[in-house]
Amino acid sequence: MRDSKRLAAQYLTMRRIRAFEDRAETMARDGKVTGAVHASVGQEGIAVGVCANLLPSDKITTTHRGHGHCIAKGTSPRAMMLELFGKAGGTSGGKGGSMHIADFSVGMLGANGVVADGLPIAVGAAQGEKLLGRDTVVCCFFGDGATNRGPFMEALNWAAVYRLPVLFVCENNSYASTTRTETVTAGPGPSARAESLGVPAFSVDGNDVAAVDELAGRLVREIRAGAGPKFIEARTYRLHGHTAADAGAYRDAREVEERWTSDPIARCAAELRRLGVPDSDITAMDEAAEREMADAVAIALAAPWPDPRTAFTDVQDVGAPV
Amino acid sequence: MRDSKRLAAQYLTMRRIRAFEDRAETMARDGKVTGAVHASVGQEGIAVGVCANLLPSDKITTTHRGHGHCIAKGTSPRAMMLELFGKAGGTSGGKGGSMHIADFSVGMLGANGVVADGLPIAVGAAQGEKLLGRDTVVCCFFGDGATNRGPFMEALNWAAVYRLPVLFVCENNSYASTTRTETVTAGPGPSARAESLGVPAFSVDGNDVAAVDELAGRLVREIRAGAGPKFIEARTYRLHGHTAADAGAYRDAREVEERWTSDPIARCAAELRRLGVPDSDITAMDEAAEREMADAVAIALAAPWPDPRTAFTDVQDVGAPV
Amino acid sequence: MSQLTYAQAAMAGLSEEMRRDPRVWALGEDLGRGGVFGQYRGLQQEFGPQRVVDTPISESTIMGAAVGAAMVGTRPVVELRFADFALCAVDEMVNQAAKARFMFGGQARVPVTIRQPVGMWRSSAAQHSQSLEAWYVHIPGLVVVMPATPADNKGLLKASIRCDDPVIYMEHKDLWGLTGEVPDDADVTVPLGQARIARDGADVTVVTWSKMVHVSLSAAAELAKRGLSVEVVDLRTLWPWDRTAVLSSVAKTGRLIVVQEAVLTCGFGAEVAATVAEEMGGQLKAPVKRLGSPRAPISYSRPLEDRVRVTVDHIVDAALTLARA
Amino acid sequence: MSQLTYAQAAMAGLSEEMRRDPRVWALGEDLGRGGVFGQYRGLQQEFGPQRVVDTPISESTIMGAAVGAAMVGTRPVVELRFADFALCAVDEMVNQAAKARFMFGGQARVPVTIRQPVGMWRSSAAQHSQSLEAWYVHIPGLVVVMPATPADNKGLLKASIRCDDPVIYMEHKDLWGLTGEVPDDADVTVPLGQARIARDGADVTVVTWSKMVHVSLSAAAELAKRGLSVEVVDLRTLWPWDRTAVLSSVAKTGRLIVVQEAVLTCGFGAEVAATVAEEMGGQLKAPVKRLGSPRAPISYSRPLEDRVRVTVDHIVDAALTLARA
Ligand SMILES: Cc1ncc(C[n+]2csc(CCOP(=O)(O)OP(=O)(O)O)c2C)c(N)n1
Ligand SMILES: Cc1ncc(C[n+]2csc(CCOP(=O)(O)OP(=O)(O)O)c2C)c(N)n1
Ligand SMILES: [Mg+2]
Ligand SMILES: [Mg+2]
Repeated sequence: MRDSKRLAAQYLTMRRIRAFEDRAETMARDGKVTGAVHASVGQEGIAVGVCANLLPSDKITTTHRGHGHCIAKGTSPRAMMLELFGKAGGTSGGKGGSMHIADFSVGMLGANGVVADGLPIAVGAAQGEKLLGRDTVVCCFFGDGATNRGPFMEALNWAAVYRLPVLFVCENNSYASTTRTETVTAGPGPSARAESLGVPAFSVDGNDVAAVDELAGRLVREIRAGAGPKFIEARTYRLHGHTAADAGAYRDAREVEERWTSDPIARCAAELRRLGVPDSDITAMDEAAEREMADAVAIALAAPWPDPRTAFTDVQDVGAPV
Repeated sequence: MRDSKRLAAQYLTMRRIRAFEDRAETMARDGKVTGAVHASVGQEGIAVGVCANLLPSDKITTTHRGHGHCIAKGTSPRAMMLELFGKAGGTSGGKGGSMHIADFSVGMLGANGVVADGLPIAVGAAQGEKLLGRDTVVCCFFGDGATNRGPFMEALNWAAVYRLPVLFVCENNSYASTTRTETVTAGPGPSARAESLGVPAFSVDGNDVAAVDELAGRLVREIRAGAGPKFIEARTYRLHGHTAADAGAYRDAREVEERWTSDPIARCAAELRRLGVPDSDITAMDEAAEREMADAVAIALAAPWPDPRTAFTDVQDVGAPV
Repeated sequence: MSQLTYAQAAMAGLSEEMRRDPRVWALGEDLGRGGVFGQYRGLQQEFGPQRVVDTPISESTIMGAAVGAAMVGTRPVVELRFADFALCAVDEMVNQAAKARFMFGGQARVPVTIRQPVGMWRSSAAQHSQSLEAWYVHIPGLVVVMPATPADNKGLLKASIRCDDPVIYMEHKDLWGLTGEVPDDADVTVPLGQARIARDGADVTVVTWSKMVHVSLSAAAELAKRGLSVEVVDLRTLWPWDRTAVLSSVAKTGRLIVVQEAVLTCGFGAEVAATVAEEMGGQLKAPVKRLGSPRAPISYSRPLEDRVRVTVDHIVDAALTLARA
Repeated sequence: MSQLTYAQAAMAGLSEEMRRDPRVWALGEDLGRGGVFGQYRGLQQEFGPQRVVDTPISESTIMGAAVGAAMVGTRPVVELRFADFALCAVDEMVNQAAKARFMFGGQARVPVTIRQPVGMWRSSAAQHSQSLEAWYVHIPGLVVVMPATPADNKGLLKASIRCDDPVIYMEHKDLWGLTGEVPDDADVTVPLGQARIARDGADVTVVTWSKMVHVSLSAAAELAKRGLSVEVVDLRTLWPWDRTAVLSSVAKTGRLIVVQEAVLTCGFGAEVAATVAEEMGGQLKAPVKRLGSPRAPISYSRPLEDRVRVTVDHIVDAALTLARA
């Protein structure tokens, strides 16, 4: 029998991510958030199911579409929202924005604006941790589009060669920007590529948070025990546009509509109900999530801008700009 | 029954390559040839068996270890030797040296000093030829070490996505410089990687020129008929050092000695004898090859240097140096 | 003449060249949907998916394949989306595209046009904002073009496509929406290597390119009010750059300011300033002066981002200081 | 003091740092066998394959992995073999290593030392000879170091490894065999950003770095015979570069020649020349002057290769011309 408490906690985290991103997108459309915002709406089950199995000392890297991973790993949504607004107190002090959120205090080693660049960084982090004698697991999130870039292959080979403690998580949402990934991807897909590079691959329904949780739990244990890298291909779907500004005209409305029926949050709620969790508990979680993020927005709106002089700080120690 | 005339022609080409490279190495050790010389001694069967199936209008790209491919595709060894000496009349007018031999007149689109960079160029050449409505096949030679670089993966995927007429030929000689490739290569190997990227892969004993010829012949026919890219993994061994300056101290002398027993040229000679070709014919070919390359060296030694002003020609049309 | 945006002008230029020459084709990510800035809209519909090719996210191979395709006689237009992502294909640009002709003793021609949009553009932060023109000017074999106006973005793109050399073609992301008069004639191109005197003046020469042309023109207008006559030279092409135009303008004014958006240190402005100092050192009325952004990555937050921009005020101040010297 | 080659000095510096700090490690192709120039000989034997790591031919990941490993607290020394191949990892250097600290608001430190041997070296041709220091000086976040002597190749390498910033560390391939006195003391480092006056002089300042220091010293000796006193400033570090040393030398001599092996156009010499022209334009006795290689790829053939080298004669001629001006 599934653990309803664990699942409820995961439900809450998914709801928090959704509430965060819905607001981030609205604020982007309102011009309050200025940079590109890539929401992971519909993909929250993967972030939450995987991160539920990581220790605070474990590390993650993510992509342009990384809000969910950050929140699931423990980054403060308040600090994230401040970052999206470019305000003082943001995770990067306003220097990074949505695509460069990081929170090293919880092992979140940074989102990345260059597709697939997080993979080599993740394997290196794992190699560093191993060298330092720690039993950290590093988890690396990336999209299906990233599997066509060279560093994807190089990093997988690398992780397998050095038997590094890395969990690769491919969020296969069928799209890379406006392009259906299958039209530019040959062969049987990401899992076959991983296997050919010596990284055992496992496929999972990414919209079933409990299934992700279970698979990731097993793999993280194996990795921590020294089994070397593993690969998860999580099938999912990006329910919103590529960015908040993208209406998604390249997809059939019916396709999207149909995929909404597999929304991981709705599915999790149904599962909770099936497990006997009362509706009121679910509603309470929904409300808590909405409240938290409404607060985050209010705080961000009211927050001061960073000191413009910080545009020149944290560049480098030697030869810093004056 | 095998065609002894075809095989004899291939024997001669292999012998010409060997005679060329033996001299190139000697001249490098003597300081007459100044740049790095990477000999393909022991690997000639692949170059010859594959190129025997290409039309003059077909194209090839190769690597730092490309003398064999150039000669097999029809490049003049005399012009190549001039190039190695940096003399006027060299394939690149002395600008390139051993690593940058090219002969566009026979479809030899250039050797390359950057490992794996020939693969994207080859797939692009195929795409260009296709766009121009020609039924050219492009063949791309590279080493086992190259299969760990990103462009390897990207190019294979690309060729499969656009169904391009490319024959990928991986010369798996077990080494990348001083490193045994298997120590830094995870998974089942190059063929598995190719298959995972949608490129059908075939393995062959690269030291059996007839076997290579047969396989390449079939694949080139299929490719020309529109079957899309194919991949050959040819098992072989680099009998000499990585460069003429490399004594190969990282390999057991016995390992090398044992591999000499599978020298493709000796094996081919034995096969020719078995097919009834008289020894005198074989010796005649040996002598012809040696004579040709001795001449090439004599000519190169006597040849003039290029006009130093050519150091500034052929840079670009717009904004050329003055 | 038509009123077109900078993006539309490029589209017109590319489609004219594709109609004119069947060997011209374009490749890059999401081109079928019009490209990330709409600058390819409608082209795949007209020319089909073989000539407007949607590619995988494989920058190395986008660039490497273009080199191969160019070597066999086609004329690829490569779209790299952001100059920052173009860094994923630098090896192919520098070690292959730029060197092939020379390395192979003149056997190869690599007529590729490599589009890599540059510049700061509303909160795009450190990985989507760089201007790296100086890098490519440093590389033998490459031509470097940076159009500032819609007319030039048509005429220079056409000239680049017709050029037999690899051309780094840098459009500024903040200019996509800029409108202007653009010649309709498909035969009109803008020659590579010729600067444009964007404004005549007598007291100070401002040499600039890309978006900074417009900022410099505003500064020149402001300075005119203050009695200073500023000549604005829009270089258009950074390699080859129009030394004659620059040197003769400075010969007239005796004062030079080079204005760039890129990081000042080791930027292209250093090349212009150093050249003028070498050639005319003794004849200047004031030392040469460069403006550019500080040596810091570009921030996301608006006030931080604004802090690294070169503004009208900076140019005005620099010109007044020079005039007083 | 010991007599060591430039290669041995680096080896001594690296092994001392590895003994001193267990977080220091090295990665690259063929390191176990000593590296392609023997500059890692014996290190894997001493420190084991976990700390002297033989890698696949995967430049992007060599560099990217080093960034990740640095972010978690180790101090990788990356070997990229040739500055030309380093281009395969430019994205990771520029978009990741250089920007991570800033982009993440100071949370990350990326203490990597990125070795990329540069320079012309007996018939290595266009893909094994480049000197691209100017590129990295243009990139905020990076430190750029170019040692000219064995002592500096120990002391600067040690300082680079101890530095918390990503350091582009460029050794010259033609200097591996150069011998010189090298301090034995493991605590001696050479501070980043301080030039060395390689020769005192009064009439002309030559600012240079890497192998050109030696060519410039030969030229200075020759010029001394002709009665011209030349001061040779070895910059050692190009970012930050020692403006004070350069400006005060030029204040003394009134004449500046910048000598580099790299392509002249948009090279680092432009930055030095432009800066001196900006700061001291009115006070110079002659216009600034740059020497560097023509904007052409490097040839294989000896006479062609020699044609693009900056030689003693070039420097002598330039100095005499300046002195006459
Ligand atoms: C190297 C590089 N090329 C192109 C881009 C532009 N880009 C941003 S997101 C994206 C699509 C990524 O698709 P995928 O990896 O499937 O991730 P998803 O957006 O679906 O989460 C592209 C092409 C980039 N950021 N980096
Ligand atoms: C990108 C790049 N990295 C490193 C090198 C240095 N290098 C030259 S040859 C070689 C080994 C190549 O091995 P393989 O691909 O197996 O070819 P082989 O030499 O065995 O024919 C290396 C590492 C290079 N030329 N290019
Ligand atoms: Mg996707
Ligand atoms: Mg090999």
